[in-house]
Amino acid sequence: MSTITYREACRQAIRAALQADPRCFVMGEDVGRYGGCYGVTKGLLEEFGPQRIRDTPLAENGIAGAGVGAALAGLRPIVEIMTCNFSLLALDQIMNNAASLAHMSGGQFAVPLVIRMATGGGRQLAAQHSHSLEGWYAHIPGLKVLVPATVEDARHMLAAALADPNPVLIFEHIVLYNAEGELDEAVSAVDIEHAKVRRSGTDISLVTYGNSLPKCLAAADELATAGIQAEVIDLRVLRPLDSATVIASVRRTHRCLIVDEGWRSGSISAEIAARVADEALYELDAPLRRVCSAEVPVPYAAHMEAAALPQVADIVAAARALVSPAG
Amino acid sequence: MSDKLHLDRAGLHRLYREMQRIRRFEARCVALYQAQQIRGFLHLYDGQEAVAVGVMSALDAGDAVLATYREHGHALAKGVPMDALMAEMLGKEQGCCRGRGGSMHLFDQSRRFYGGNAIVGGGLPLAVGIAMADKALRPGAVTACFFGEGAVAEGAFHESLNLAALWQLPLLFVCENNLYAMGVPLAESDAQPEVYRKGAAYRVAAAQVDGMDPVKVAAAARLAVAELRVGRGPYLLECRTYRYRAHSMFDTQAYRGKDEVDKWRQLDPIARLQDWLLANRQISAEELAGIDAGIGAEIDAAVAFAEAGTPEPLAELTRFVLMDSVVQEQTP
Amino acid sequence: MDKDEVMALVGKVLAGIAPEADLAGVGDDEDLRAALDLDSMDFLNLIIGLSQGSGVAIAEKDYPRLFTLQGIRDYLSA
Amino acid sequence: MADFLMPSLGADMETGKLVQWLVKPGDRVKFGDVVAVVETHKGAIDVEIFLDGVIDNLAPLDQEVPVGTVLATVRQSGETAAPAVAAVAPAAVAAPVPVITEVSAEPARSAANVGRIRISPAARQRAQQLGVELAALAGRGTGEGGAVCLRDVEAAVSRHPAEATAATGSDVHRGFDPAQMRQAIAAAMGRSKREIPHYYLTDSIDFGAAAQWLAAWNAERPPEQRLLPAVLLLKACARALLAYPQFNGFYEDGGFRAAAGIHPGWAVSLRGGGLVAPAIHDADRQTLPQLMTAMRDLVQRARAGSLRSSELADPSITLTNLGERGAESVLGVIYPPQVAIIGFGRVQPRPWVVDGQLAVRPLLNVSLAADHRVTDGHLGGQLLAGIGDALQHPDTL
Repeated sequence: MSTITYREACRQAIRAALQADPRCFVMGEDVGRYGGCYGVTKGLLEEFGPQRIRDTPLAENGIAGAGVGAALAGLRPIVEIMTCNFSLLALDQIMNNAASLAHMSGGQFAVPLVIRMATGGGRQLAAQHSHSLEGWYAHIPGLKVLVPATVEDARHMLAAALADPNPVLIFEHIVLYNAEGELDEAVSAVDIEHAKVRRSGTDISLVTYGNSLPKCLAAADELATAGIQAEVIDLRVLRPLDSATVIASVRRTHRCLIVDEGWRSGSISAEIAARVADEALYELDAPLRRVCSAEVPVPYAAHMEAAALPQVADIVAAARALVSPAG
Repeated sequence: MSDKLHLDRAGLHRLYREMQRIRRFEARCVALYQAQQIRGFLHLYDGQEAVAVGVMSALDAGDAVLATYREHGHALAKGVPMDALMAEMLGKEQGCCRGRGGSMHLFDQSRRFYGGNAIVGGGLPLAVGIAMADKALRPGAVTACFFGEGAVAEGAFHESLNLAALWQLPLLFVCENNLYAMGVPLAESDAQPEVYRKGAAYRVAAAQVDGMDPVKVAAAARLAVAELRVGRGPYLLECRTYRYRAHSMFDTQAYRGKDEVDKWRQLDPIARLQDWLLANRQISAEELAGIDAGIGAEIDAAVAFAEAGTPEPLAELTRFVLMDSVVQEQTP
Repeated sequence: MDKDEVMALVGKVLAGIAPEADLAGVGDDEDLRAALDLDSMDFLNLIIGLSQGSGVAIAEKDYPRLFTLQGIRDYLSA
Repeated sequence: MADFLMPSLGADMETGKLVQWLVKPGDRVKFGDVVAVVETHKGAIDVEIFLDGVIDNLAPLDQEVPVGTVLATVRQSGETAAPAVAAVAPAAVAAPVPVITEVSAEPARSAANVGRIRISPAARQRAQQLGVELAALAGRGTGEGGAVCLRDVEAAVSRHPAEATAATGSDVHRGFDPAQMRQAIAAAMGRSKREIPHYYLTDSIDFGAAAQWLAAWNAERPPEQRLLPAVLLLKACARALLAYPQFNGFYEDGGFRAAAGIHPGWAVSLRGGGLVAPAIHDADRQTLPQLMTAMRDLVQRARAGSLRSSELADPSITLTNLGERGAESVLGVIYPPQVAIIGFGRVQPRPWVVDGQLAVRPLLNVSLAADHRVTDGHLGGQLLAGIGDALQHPDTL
């Protein structure tokens, strides 16, 4: 066991990938000299040189598309998009090419491309750097969408993503970069198929991912002091969604609260709720409920931002309402 | 005709035959469309054949090609078998994409034909990436990316030109300037309607060529490809051409006059090459008849193959959304 | 309880368990379970009925003594 | 207005004949009430209704109709009375006060929800399984907003088990037509053998510990409180199925769907031939005396031909026990869409090696027939071992 930051875990993952496969390279805005907008790739230019840590112009669509082409023709690119808000400039290449080529070519082409991007709010970066768009991407057939929430997943999901023949999007939460966690050296790989039970409980299932995971774990601690045993599910992968793990948990607890930093309307949380209602309605002993971000572009001012994003107290209150006896 | 390029008799015949294959293949497609056997959008290349055939004559089998939604000609010229193309047009499992792509999404992995792209400018960034990979993995290989002049207004064009120049990629940008983006004339959409001049801003070597003359296109492409093969950066080739027909199967063509179309028809690449070959005794009437008969037989066979094809079982609907493995990339 | 009362009780209890059974055709020493196709649940119900109807406590280890009509008569009228 | 339809009580039921109505037009019915008797090829079945409201337009008796045919209409809360009812009940018009008097003596927590009880889906299902009338739960909800939730249903059962159980009563002639039943068995078993790739496993279980424990238990109790060995087998199976849920469910639409609870169908052979295997609901959660009561009740009603529709529709696996006079072992045929059947032969003394010494022990042969599309023999072996293990510790069952 060693304690490292999420950022360092991401960096170790990239370094290991570059060492393991000469076809692998990193490309993105300020990944080289600057060391990455969030410092993830710091030091890698010196170690691997400019051919493999490739600074690009500010051209999200161009570099995403170049990543697709390079993957088609035999390389294993890791494209970094600074923040998922910027990825909208690359959406054409991600959706119309990366996600569609395999199917529209009748299975002739695979696109083994990895795109990493920062997501989420909580650093007062306001409305063009704080949004959680992973749920949007999870709408698109042909993509895989990963949301590492632990240092272990940050360290090992990349290798699994690179080994996958499909385009894989990895969303790293900006608040998690500084988070520290225990990394078990005995673990050398993780899957990118299954959700995980991060804490067992009997009274309610908290279904979440990303930076809402530590919030849910903190909420579960608090609920435990009130005698409520919350089970916490870390989705880990938003597409394909592992509903089986969620449904199994709901069968145990009969209550489900979904916590998602994305907006509520038309969100991944809505998708999960629909699946639970579809597959486990008769297991439910309380309404399906969600804690999501307020439906506003994330504001700058600290108190406003905090109010806009899901917080531990919101999760605790919603869970208590679903579990506690009335009155 | 141009005398800058030495083409032997067989080479000239090949240019003629390839253009004629495309035109007659598409003519049959129109008939099948009107008989409702082909559906969806159908963008015809009628008039522009010299561009694809000319550029492709300068490429090798190991070179990569990307095109647009008007790509029947590029697919045929790149060597994609006509029966697989026709089966694709009819939506059959035997089609080159199992009937999933249709007219706008023709692909052939084994021939490095990266398609068909129905997003204007969508193929350009892809071409950058393919050229990056070739530069690393397949020294000497070249990527040719075809696009219309409408794509020049897209950000993807500028991003791609910049990236290719920055990284000195073996990428041939082929702009097929047929003067209209659907109905908008170039002069009304671009402040600089001389497309090749845009290369200079990115320090990309560029040239403009008569896209109605296959020999001139072939000569210009050969020159450009020679530069690319030795690593001298990307190249922008603007081919001035014209489509005789509507943007897709039919439109009112209110944006241009009939006399304009007639004027361009006088410059028809196939008719002019045929006349020139006969006048210069580079082909006999018998040889010409033989070529035409061969093409007719090939098209008949392709239609028969396509009509005999089967629809893909519905059970396979969601197949190939996610792949189980990476298809082996072709290495030269 | 005399023997006739015992037989009347057996008839009443069995009517609730195996309504179609005809006791007249069953020999005194015949195993009732085989003769009337009684399974474990039927037999337990017979014991319950006999015990409640006669007021006699019947231990489980004594069940084999009640497999025949003769045995039942002996056990309950003893 | 909602329709009450001829229910489907099993994969092999296509039609049914309405033979008795247990309600009359204008009666108030509640979710889970037994309202009619339907004759099927498996005999007469008590049919429950899963609607709340006032029943009307009862279909005539003695007609064979397809599953899904409307048998009656149910006017739900908030809908105005049908004109016919109002016309024959002028007194009700004169009295504007409560139409619904039986819902609850206490004021409901939510006045807006008088007509339809506020209850979670899980609690509704559990109430149905346990035969708890929803009306008995009104006003007792402790969930959010006063909703009835699982714990309230369970509390109701422990409070008044007898009162909570839905009453059934019928003087209609009950019974099974042997020829029809034989046809139904033939159809289901034929389909099973055609479609289900069975595999079979058998094992021997030392029944000594269980027999000893049972003798001690029964010695202290009057006959009506005694347990049969079958109850131990049932509970041991339920316990093992908890650990191996892959055997407890259904193969449908090309895939396995685990059942919501452990509801073993207990095979009951009928006098005069034939067989039914009605469900014992949530066998894993019941004590041995509860299971004994449930089994006794079920056997009696099965033979009397008064099973409830949910008992026929719900079995998630079948258990068959040949009993003390049965054969040594049985290899069962799966009842589709179930995916397994567990069989027990006769317990008999056999030479057996215990601690390296030859001993005479009461042995029990257990068998499993399971669907190879869902499980393999390896897992099946673990299931049987689990049953055997459970029977070595009868005091924990």
